[in-house]
Formats: sequence, C-alpha cells, structure tokens
Amino acid sequence: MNTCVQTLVSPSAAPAVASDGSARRLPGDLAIWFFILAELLAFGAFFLAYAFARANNVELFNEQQLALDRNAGALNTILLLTSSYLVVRAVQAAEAGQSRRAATWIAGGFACGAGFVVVKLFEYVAKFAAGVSLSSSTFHMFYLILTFFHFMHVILGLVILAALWNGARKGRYGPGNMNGIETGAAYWHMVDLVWLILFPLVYVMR
Amino acid sequence: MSGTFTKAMARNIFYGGAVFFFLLLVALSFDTMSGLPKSDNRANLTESVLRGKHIWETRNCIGCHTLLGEGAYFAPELGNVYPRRGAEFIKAWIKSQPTGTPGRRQMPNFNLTEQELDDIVAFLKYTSEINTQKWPPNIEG
Amino acid sequence: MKYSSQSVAMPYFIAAIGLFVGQIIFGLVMGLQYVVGDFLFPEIPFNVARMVHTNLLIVWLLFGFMGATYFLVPEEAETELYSPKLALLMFWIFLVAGAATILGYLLVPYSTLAEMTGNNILATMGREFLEQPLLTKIGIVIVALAFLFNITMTMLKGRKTVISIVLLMGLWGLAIFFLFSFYNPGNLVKDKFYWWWVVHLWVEGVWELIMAAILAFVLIKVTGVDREVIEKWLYVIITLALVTGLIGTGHHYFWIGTPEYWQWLGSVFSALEPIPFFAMTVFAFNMVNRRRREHPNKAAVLWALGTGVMAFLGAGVWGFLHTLAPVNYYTHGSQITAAHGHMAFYGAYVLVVLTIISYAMPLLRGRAANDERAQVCEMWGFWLMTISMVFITLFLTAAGILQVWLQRVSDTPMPFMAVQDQVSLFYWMRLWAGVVFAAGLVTYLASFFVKGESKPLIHA
Amino acid sequence: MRNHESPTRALHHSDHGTPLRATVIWVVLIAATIVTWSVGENGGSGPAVVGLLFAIAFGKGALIILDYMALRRAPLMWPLLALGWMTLVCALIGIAYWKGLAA
Repeated sequence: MNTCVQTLVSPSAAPAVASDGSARRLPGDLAIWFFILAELLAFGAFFLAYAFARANNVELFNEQQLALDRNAGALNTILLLTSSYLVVRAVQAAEAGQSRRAATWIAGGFACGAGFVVVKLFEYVAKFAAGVSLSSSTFHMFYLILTFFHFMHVILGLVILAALWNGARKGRYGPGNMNGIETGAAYWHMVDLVWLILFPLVYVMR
Repeated sequence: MSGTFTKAMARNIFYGGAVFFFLLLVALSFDTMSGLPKSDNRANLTESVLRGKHIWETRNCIGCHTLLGEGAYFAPELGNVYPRRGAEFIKAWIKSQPTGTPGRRQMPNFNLTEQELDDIVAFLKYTSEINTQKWPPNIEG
Repeated sequence: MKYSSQSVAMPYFIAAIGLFVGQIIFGLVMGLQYVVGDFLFPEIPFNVARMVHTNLLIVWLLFGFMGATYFLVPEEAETELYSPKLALLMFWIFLVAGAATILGYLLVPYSTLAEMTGNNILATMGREFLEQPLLTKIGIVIVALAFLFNITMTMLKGRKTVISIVLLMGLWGLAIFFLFSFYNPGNLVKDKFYWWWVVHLWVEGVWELIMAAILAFVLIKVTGVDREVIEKWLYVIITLALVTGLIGTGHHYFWIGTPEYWQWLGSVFSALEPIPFFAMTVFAFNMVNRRRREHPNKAAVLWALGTGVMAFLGAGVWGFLHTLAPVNYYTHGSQITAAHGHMAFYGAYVLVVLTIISYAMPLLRGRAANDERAQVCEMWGFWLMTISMVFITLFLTAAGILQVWLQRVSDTPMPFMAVQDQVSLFYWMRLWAGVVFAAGLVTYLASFFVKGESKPLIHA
Repeated sequence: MRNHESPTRALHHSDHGTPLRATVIWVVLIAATIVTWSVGENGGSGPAVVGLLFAIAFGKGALIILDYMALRRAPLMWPLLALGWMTLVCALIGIAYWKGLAA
C-alpha cells in the first residue's frame, strides 16, 4: 500500500534503480496501468467463477467443452501472440527513432488482431446456429461471457492499434515521445495475457 | 519512479472505458430483453393484471412492502403472497384493515371494490409466477 | 467568492439544509413507527412518511448539487454565470414544486393525488423513489434543462476545466437517465429492469462523477495542491467508478425475473465497486497530507475527509457485504439493504454536499472561514451525525442478520411480522441513534449562528 | 499531449529489449501454444496434464508480463502485482480443479 500511496503522491519521486544501474521506469502512462489492474481483477474473478462453477458441475462442463473448436482457439492464440510480438517490434522501432517503420509493424499487429476477430466470428456463428446462448447452459453462459467480454477487448484494442498506426505513420513516436505507443501496447498485451489463461481454462482443461 | 502520467491519457482512458462498458451494458440489456419472454410470465399479463398493477402503484404499496425484494422493509414481501396465503385470504385481509390493535403496525383501508380486489389478486398471482431464480428462499418471503 | 453571480448558490444551500431537516424529522417518525406501529396512524401512514423521507433526501441533494454547480462553475470557468436570473427563477420553481409535492403527499390520499395530476394519462407513480406526480416529474425535467442550459452556456464562454467538464457530464447524465422514470411498462420485469436505469445509474454511476468533481474542487481549494495532479486522479477515479459500476447494475438483476447470468456478471463487477471508493479515500487523504497551505476552514477539510471514509465504508464495504449473489439470495430486501442504503447515501452524497456547503457558505457570507468557535460547533455536528450514522448502520445490520437468520436461513422459517417482533430491540437502538443524529443536525445548524470574529477573505 | 521526457532516456534504448530477444520469445510462445493445443487434441486430462497446462500458461504469461509489457525494468511493485495476479489465478484454478476431482 505504501508504494501505491507513494505513487499517488508523486509519480516522479525517488527513482528506484534497476540491476544494470539505469533508472526503473514504468512504460506507458500510469493511468493505463490502473485500468489494466482493474481489468485483470475483473477477468480473474470471472476465471475463478468459471473454475469453481465447473467444480460443481464437472460432467456438464466436460461434455459441452468437447463441442468447442480447439483448432480455432489455438489459431487465435497464435494470432494474438504474433500480434503482440509485432507490436513489441513496433515499440522497439519507435524507440530507435523509426516511427514510420513502427507503423508497418503495427499494421501487421492489427492484421493479426483482425484475424482473431474473423476466426472468433466464424466460431460464434457456428455456436449460435447450434442453439448456444447465454441461457442455454451454465457452461455456455461462461463460454459466451468470458469469450465475448474478451472479444470486446480485442475490438477496443484494434481501435487503439489503428490510432497508434495513424500516429506512427505521421512520425509522432520516437525516443522522446514513447508515452502514446507504450500505453496502447501495454493494453494490447493485456488482451493477449488474459487469453493465455482463457484458452487452456475454457478450451482444454478437463 | 520516472513514469509518465498525463492528463490527456487519463482522459482518453476514461472516455474509452466509459463508452466500452456502457456499450457492454446495452448489449447485455438487449440480450436480456430478447430472453425475457421465457421468464417474465408475459403470457399471463391480462387486462386484469394491468389494472391490478395500476392499483398497486396508486396506493403506494411499495412504501411499506417489498415486491420481489424491492421496496420498503416495513411489511411482508408480496411477490409470493399469492402462494403463501391464497386469493380469498388476501382479499379478506385488505378489506379488514386497519386492525386497530394498539401499538401494532397498521395498514390503511383503501376502500377497494370487489373488482379492484380481484385485479390486485390477479396482479399478485402474475407476479408470483415470474421466474425469479428460486427467490425467495422459502414461502415466508 | 470571486464572481458575484456565485451568490445564487446561497438560496440553494439554504433550501437544501432546510429540506434535510424535514427529511430527518420524517426519519424519526418512521423510526418510531417501526417500534410503535400505530404512531401517527392514520394521519401519516408509514408509506407516506417513507415517501416524504426519501423524496426529501433526493430533492435536497439535487438542491445541493445545483448550488454546488452554481458556486463552482463560474469560478472554474472564470466568468460570471450566464444568467443568474434564470438560476433564481429555477430555484423558486423547484422549491415551490417540491414543497407542493410534499404537501400533496401529506394532505391528499395518494390515489387521489395520482388522479388529480394526470397519472391516468401516463402512469409513472407508485414506484419506489419515483413516487412524484407526473407534473412534478415534468417540472424536474424542465428545471434540469434550464439549469443545464445555464451551466453549459457559462462553460462555453469561459475556461473549461476537467472538474467542470466532469461535473457537467454527471449532471447531463443525471437528467438523461431520469427520463427512464417516464417508462413504466405493464410488464413488471421490464418495469423493474429500467427502473434501475434511473436509480442505479444515478447513485452508482453519474452521481459519482458529480461527487468526485465536487470533492476535487474543494480539495484544490483547501490544500493548494497542483490542479494538474488532482485532475489526473479525478479521471482515474471516475474511470474506475464507471468500469465497475455500469455492469455492476447487474447486482440488481438477480431475482427480478431476469436471466441467471446476471448473478455472475453482477457479482463480479460489483465486487470491484469498492475500488473507486477506496481510491477516493486514498486520494482525499493524500491531497490533504501534501497540502501546500493551511486553509483557515478546518471544518471543510474534515467534511472532505469524512466523505472519503464514509463513502468507502457505506457504499464500498457495506455494499460488498451483500452484493455476491449467493449472499444476496438470503439478504435481498432485508434490513441489511436498509443499513447499506443509509450509510452509503450519508457517506457519499450527504457528506459531499455538506462539504461544499461548509467550504462555500463562509465565502458566500463574505469571509474565508468561520470563527474558530463556529467551526468547533460545526465539527461537533459532523462527529455527532457521523458516529450516530455508524451506529444506525450497525444496529440495522444486526437487525438484518437476525432477520435473515430467522426468516430465510432457518429450517423452520418464521413469518415476517413474528421476526420483526424478535428484532425490535435493535429498532429501538436505531431510533435512539437517530435521535443523536438529529441532535448532531441541530448542532450543525447552530454553527451557522455562532457569532465571532471572522477570518479575512483571502484569495487563492 | 504533454511530451514527458526524462533526461536518462537518451542514454539507454533497452527498455523494450532487442528484436532478437523478442523473436526468440515469440518462438517459445508459439511452441508452448502448440503443446497446449496437442494436449487438448489428444483429450488429455487429469491433475498432471492440468498442472502442465497451467505451468505453460504461467510461463507464457510471465514472458508477456516481463518482456512484452516491459515490466522487467519497471518499479518492482508493477511486475510483482502482475505476476502475483497470474500466480493467484493459476493456483486457485488448480484448487478448483482439484475440488472438482474430489466431487
């Protein structure tokens, strides 16, 4: 708590020092990290709700989980990871002062994210056609709440990536101005991070 | 720590977050509305029930009672009073108010006609048949 | 006071405090009716007393918000109010309409009042907190629009600060979500569903913007902390409030005929709702600890800190206590709800309005702060009201736990009225705590009349 | 937007690691994903398999947190909060799974 209070008081007080002697620095804007923490808490609570609801209903969850498309889920994991990787390359390019090259990397990241959306939409269409809805079973409810909540985050992330792409194309980012791109990237990695738990939890664990 | 914290970014996150979660609420409300026919007992929403709801409202019943747990906590829950007491008891009870017992909580007499009494009973019956996820825990409400 | 038009806030504040007194009187009446059931029957039945109690609360808080806005926006915008005349006109319209409505509740049977005021044309009455006759509701909308017009025009011609923008967003949201009070479908489930779009999206949504903005304004003034710092935290806090509070609406959709998934959504998001309140407390204490000046108005600082702590306890802790669906299954609509309602409204909204009144009133009366003795008296009022509210909450919680145990959890559940007899001791204790609260309110009122030398006006 | 520049920034460009490091991590992440997927395809179940799944998930998450999110070089509170979240979530999922086995 003390650290947090310290943070509240002055984001620029008393720089701690990393092992290599340079100052420790939180990438991106402090505000996004509060947002990310709140989001992680919300996702975490849903993951645990799923896990404990499953514990009370193992057979139903195991049976209906079989109907999920694991190939689509794995493909989506790869798309998100790759997208995250491309965004890291974009941040690195910006840090090296190559804002326009960063734009290209971001475009790649955006394409992967859009791929995720397309795959997910195919998955949803198939599910809805099979009569899956929020009220059709406890498992389906969790499957839809968790994946749809995440899906909305991907869409918001794509909007942010589009804004970053636009900024990078105009040469806005560089070693002296990393705040915007680091902030957007941090959010995008968070979207990736929660999927890394969501995928094994909902699609694979039995 | 030498982090960055700009007002512009805090503002953007506020607008983004607020719009995002409001849209989510709208989407969920949309889904709820389309699923309601299965739980809200609309098949039994007769003219009599609608008149009963109007009586319920214009006598400010919610000022003492709860209905599906919402209202004031001065008098019993009425969402399940129909299965708890039955139509005749409810009508007789309303007609016999106030009891006038010294020191006890009193309910006004609303001088309802026989038709109005039937309507309020119809409304309470309809309410008791709404799917409330098994609430209240028992018949006492 | 920097702009002469800020003085229109004065009648709003006076009306707010006056109605507050009325609210507490009716609170005491109800407290007594809980234990002496036929008290004042049939002159003032419980449902009438409750309607007056809750409606007065809402109206005086609205007076407080509007007064706060009239005081705050000219100073933030660095310009005179667009139209002080309109503000005064709206004050009288709102006051007369409010008083007429309350008199209508007290003097005319509710069903007659409904007939007289056009409820048969558009039925909106008889729903908790939205009991106002159609005419009053329309009046509220007109007053709100004129008020928003006045404030928006003021802001457009002046400086636009984060505080005034957030405040204005909260006020616009307040007006917009109130429109759902005109929607009253025959389908009870839909009725209840959208009823919460007024009630919940007010108190756990847009009102939090208003509250945070007012608190931020007072903190800037009394601590002298850099505006930039305070405004950034204002954004973070209201972001957290909306992120958790919007889907948090789901905690009202557990047992009213809505789908089961709300139990999960509502539980998860409302479990996070204490976070913004906690942040607000930390924020208030931090800013005061980092203060760059010793403001002579110590009482205002106390109210501001009290707002942070009590809002966190009442809205955050007592809300969390019964917000998880498996718990709420047993506590829904019990005295535990009443306990939460009392402390949350007091902690968050009563205190924030009293905070701005405490800060602004001396300035409106031409001094930086009241005399030492007046402030001591005011602080006594704070402590008496706050501590007695803590006890009201604790007694109601105790009553609620016992009620839930006997009526809901037990294998041989007791009927409602039998349980009420069992818990009457707690109702008596709550009543006495309420009497102390009233004494605190009298002390608070007295502080306005304590004479003494006043601090000279300083400009920040 | 305020341009916040700290004087030490120009001296080091290592906040986000090197492209090579990022690429190696990407390869590891993809390989780990394929392992998780093949477990699912082979219908793997039981405590050992689930333990493996979440050990992999934790490792992947740690890489994302420390390297991609670049919290490795942030004030300690932040990587600890994020990793603490990962640990807590994975551990409680494990407990819930175990509870389901017993039921």
